[in-house]
Amino acid sequence: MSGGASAAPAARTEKLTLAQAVNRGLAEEMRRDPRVLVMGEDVGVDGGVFRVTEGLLEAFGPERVLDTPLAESGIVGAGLGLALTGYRPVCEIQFSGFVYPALNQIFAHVARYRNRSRGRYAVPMVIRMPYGGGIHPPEHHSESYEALFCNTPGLKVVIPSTPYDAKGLIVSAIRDDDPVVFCESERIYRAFREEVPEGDYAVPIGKAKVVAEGEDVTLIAYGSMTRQAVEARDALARESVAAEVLDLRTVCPLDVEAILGSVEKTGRAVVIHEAPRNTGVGAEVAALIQERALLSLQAPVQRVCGYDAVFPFPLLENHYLPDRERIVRAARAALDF
Amino acid sequence: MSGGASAAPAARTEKLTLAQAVNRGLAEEMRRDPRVLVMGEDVGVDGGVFRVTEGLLEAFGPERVLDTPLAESGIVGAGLGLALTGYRPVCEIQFSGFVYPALNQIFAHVARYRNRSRGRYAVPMVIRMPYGGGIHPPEHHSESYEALFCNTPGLKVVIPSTPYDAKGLIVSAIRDDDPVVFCESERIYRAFREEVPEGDYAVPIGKAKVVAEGEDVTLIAYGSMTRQAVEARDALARESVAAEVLDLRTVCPLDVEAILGSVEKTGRAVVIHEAPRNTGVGAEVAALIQERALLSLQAPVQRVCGYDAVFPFPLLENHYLPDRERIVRAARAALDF
Amino acid sequence: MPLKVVHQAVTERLEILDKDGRADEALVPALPGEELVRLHKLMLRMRRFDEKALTLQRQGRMGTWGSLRGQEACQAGLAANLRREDWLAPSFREHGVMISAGVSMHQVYAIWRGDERGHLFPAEVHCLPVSVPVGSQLLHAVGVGMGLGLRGEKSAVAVGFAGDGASSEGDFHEALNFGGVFKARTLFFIQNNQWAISVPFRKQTAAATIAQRAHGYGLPGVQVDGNDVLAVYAATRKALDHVRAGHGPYLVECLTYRMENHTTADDHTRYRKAEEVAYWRERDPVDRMRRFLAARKLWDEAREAAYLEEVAAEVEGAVALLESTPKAPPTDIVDYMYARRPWFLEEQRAEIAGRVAP
Amino acid sequence: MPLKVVHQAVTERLEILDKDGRADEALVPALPGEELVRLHKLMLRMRRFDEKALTLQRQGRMGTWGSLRGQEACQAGLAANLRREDWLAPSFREHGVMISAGVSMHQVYAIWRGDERGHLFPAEVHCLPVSVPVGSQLLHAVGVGMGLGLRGEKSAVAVGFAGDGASSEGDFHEALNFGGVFKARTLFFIQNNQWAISVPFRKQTAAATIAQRAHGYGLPGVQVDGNDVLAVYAATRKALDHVRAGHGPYLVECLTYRMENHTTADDHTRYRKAEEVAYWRERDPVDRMRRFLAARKLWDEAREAAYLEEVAAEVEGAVALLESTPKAPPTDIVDYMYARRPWFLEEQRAEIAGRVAP
Ligand SMILES: Cc1ncc(C[n+]2csc(CCOP(=O)(O)OP(=O)(O)O)c2C)c(N)n1
Ligand SMILES: Cc1ncc(C[n+]2csc(CCOP(=O)(O)OP(=O)(O)O)c2C)c(N)n1
Ligand SMILES: [Mg+2]
Ligand SMILES: [Mg+2]
Repeated sequence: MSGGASAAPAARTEKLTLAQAVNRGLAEEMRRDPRVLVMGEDVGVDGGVFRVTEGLLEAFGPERVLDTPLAESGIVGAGLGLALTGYRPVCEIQFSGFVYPALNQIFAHVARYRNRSRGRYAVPMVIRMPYGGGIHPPEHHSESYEALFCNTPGLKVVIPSTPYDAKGLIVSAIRDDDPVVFCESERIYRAFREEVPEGDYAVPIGKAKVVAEGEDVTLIAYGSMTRQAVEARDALARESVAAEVLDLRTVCPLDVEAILGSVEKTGRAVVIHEAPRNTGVGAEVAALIQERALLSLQAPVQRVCGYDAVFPFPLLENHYLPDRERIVRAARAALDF
Repeated sequence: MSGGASAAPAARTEKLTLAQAVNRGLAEEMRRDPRVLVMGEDVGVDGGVFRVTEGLLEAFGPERVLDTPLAESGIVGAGLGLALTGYRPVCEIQFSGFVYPALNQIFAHVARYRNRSRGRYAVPMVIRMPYGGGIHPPEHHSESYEALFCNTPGLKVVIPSTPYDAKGLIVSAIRDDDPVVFCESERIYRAFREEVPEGDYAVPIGKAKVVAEGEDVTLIAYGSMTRQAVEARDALARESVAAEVLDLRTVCPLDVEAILGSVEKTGRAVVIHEAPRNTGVGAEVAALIQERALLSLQAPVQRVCGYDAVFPFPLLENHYLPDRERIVRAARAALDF
Repeated sequence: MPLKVVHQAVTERLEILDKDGRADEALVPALPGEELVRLHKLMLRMRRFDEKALTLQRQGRMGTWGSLRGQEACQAGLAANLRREDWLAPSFREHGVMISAGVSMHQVYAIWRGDERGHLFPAEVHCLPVSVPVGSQLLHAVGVGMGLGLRGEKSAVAVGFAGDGASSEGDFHEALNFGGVFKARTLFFIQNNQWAISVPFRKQTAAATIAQRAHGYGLPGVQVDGNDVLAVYAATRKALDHVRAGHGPYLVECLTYRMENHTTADDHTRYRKAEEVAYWRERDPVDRMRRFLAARKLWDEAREAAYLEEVAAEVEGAVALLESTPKAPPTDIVDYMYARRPWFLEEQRAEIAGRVAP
Repeated sequence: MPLKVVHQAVTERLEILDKDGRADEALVPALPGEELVRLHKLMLRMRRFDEKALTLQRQGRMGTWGSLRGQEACQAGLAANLRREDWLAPSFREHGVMISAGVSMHQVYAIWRGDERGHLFPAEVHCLPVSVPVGSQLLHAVGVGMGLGLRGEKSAVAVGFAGDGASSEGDFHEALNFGGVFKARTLFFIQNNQWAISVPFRKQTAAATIAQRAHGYGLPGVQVDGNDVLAVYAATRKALDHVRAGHGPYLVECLTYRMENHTTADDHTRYRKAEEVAYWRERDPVDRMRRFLAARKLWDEAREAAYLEEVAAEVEGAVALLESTPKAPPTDIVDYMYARRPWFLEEQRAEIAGRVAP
């Protein structure tokens, strides 16, 4: 499930979880570029509640790794000020469910500053946040809000699904001169390991990846759902259906070429995400496909999404999250249309 | 452009602007139900910056019309507390561009309280906000954020396009036992007047309205864009194209029956909104149509939206807003597909 | 440069019991012995309840749990002053005051085990559901306090809870300010346990206390030794009298200490010293009160043992109820979203109902 | 009940000139005459600039304008203390300090006429774009102040602006608290003009002053007569010295009065009394300083007339520049969104470029 880098990876690799891969990307960029700062709740001494910033305080000191007061608007707002003076802050929101208090700063300022200042001030900020279900935590720890960010002009939204991509994409996000919202699936933080090159490589923002090729139907997913799509593909393969799995990796801007290219080939698509369906990323993908590839479509684009309900408390969350069965059923609906 | 009420309107009518119609709806509901409160910045003594709450303080006193401190999270958060003790607060956000600080309260609490409390606590709150372009104000006074609310389970989102509907819908919103986000187009607040019945009538939430019938293409709009769609229809009519104009009135939940019914008839659709395109209401409408009426579609559903850019300062705003010409062009694209 | 004074504020701190449970007799609240004992019992009961949850969690029978250990005096000192008509707007570590105010033990367990039905508190208890986004519920407490005032209540008040970390959120400020402007019937009850996960209080703010914040809004504020149940009781009583009388909000800051991990998902040895924890263990609120009562001959080992047995039975009963409750149907996911399900939830409900359990 | 004092705060207010321009001589800043005159000139210049904007607006040649009339002493007293390397994070009524700090007059006009290009301030001026969501820019000032500190600056500071209304927003609180924790090189400059559109200060908060808020964050705060340019100058100087020395933030509250409508879209007669406005007209900051200077023989009618003529020419020049600047191309709507346009903006740009002007 790896591959797809833009630059030639270094020879040596390490077997890492996604959380560790982000950590390596952060550390390497901080080493390379003294302007990169990390800030947020518990990111320093504690190394982050998911240990993604572990070791950074020791390596780079308290001037570059800032344990902040518990205030998300403050983190992003002060981070913006730091960006204006030439720093490149990587702000951590402890869980995506707690990003709401920061939305005023993100939407009204971070996303708009370049435009407002007619290009004078860039905001090379990364806003990292663990997202999504699967780890059975209390309320507000399982949310998927990417659509809110996609709907806000001026942001880019990146959601890796593998350790390799996670490192390469966090590097790209940090180097990007515009704000990037970087969502990390809690469920796959430590679910598996993968060989990740040491040293410098970047995975480009805005490029999807064909995880598996197929001719019959395209399964379009991102983040934790990529693994569900791969599982569904395996199940479909047992019924002789060849599904192509496309991992979006960036949900804004969408890789429209990759999406259309695949759907023009297969004629059928299923979009999968954890977030609610109404005006979600799946709606945008479906709208784009019908807009630009209507004549290739053999069946409606299917959406397999979180229900349009609050993410449930742990005991029912498995019933909420899209899984192999729902994806397979949607693929069949497309095939039998 | 009126009609479509659920209850039989009273005989006497008044010629009102949309702003006045909302005002009448508020006043009548406050009179009918002592639990209804109005709160927000400048809603009392000043009667609201658009005068929508004019006269309410005098009529109902400072215990029911609350001039609040300048703090949107406070308005909605305290409003929620009031709702829990049995009141029905109508919270005004002075402009939709200033709703961001309230999003934590709206998304994390207002939208979730019924669910979190397993039905024990309802939040019969209306969150009113002027939205949209066309009046050339400073930054942040022209935004259209309905998609954010549509993406958040637990809310309803209502956007009237006429004085008649505005009164009937604000009445329904106040009577609704769930939170309703009520967006009022600044551009049409006073742009025209219409006969509005005095007294009690309600326009149902979740029901779209066929503003004009036609067989060739469906123009789907809401709020200020309904008038643009009607203008486009007139222009198309001069070229012998019969466009049907559907005014959504509620963007969540969408009136899927009305949308599908019309598109099944015409085979072609253009969705129009001021808000940016990416993951907007137009995406949801297009996704639904291709999902449920693919075989009726003679052409891709077209989207005519605000650009995926910050709403411009006044001198360029006319270039940003969808207008007749863009709608006509999209309709032609659908017809010529 | 000489200046004219336009405002003066003095922030005071109340302590009654010393570390070893010796009281400043002049300050001991004039309560009958059984009321003093009740304070101790409230603490014992919440501690036992909390310990059981930690055990269940270790055994995989509970979800994430945030222990209140160390904060029993805060919650008991407050709880003893509450009336049936009062409203609570808890954050996530208020188990103690919740079960003291009438929320059933198994309900609190259910919430943290991951069952929304835990929030169906007894109808006569005005306790809002647990609010996880820190600070946000203070505004609900203000709104409830305003509503009680509008309704003409003369007794009932609302209590809003927050921690030291939460005091940094914007909503903390908006709540205090709204409360002041509208003279809300609201008590701001702040448990400053000196840690917000791994962030110590001195990195949370440059202020010496949270109590002094109140003065910035024209409100009274006091700090109290939060490991001294008599001090919490006395200060909270005074504060509640003020609020009940309609004079507007009051802020009580209890300076206490979180003895356990932040939650069971946390490892506090990563960020704080064993000596610090030991220092505070010596100031354990339950021990201090026990000694105080023993010195007054109001309590002894036998009574404690008997009471603990009683509580243990109650806790076990709650666990039994918790674990024998059948899982909610998956359709519950959509069934409480709106008074009436919109069409899309109707469809989604059908999908959920039609599925085999995953 | 006896209590131990844990914090004490005294909030002071500085006044130097009385209503008629008579100074408390002991307090007059030790400035050479020309510096005193400069304070007056700064005020005259901003007033003229503001008046012209109102005229333009009435003539349909300007967008919505928020007049600063009445607040000239605040903005001049601060501006006179600013250094070239200082950063400003203005809200929407800071025209005066902006043009004093090197922003071109026509740029400020352009912003309010509705042209983003107005924000292209001269490269050497560290003034952030106008921020409309009230209170939010205080956090930017904190971040900039932190950045200046990290960079090792010894002189430069950031100034964050807010009004009395803005002080109710959560960001106000988060900014003061962050500033305190990180000892940001930030001055919080609050113009309390006693009105937030139609809401008077006493309905904005139950606090007597905004200055006293600072103490809740362990920060120094002072109130000053905001219609007294000498007092603003002196207090701001002291505050800036503190911040420049690296001692952390300082809050200066200027108690002043908004003489005009909130903006040209407002009608202040709906909510405030003519007598109140008249009361404050008698305390006009420009008049007071003029009298003070005249009494010292530093200024007279002739010099005022000459200076006003100079300023009028400057203002007219700015208007000419403003009105002769060709409209920006509509493609500007999308061209500054990202460093590199994503595909969808490429497509949208093509659509914009291909259209006839609507
Ligand atoms: C708005 C928000 N941001 C982040 C979190 C994650 N979080 C949960 S508890 C906590 C620390 C809270 O500290 P404090 O307020 O002192 O309460 P305590 O845990 O000490 O009881 C954090 C950061 C949250 N719940 N809400
Ligand atoms: C977050 C936000 N909410 C609402 C508004 C609308 N608004 C613009 S100015 C204003 C009043 C501001 O009062 P104050 O802070 O005292 O500044 P002043 O206008 O007196 O200079 C309001 C409510 C806004 N700009 N930002
Ligand atoms: Mg704490
Ligand atoms: Mg003001």
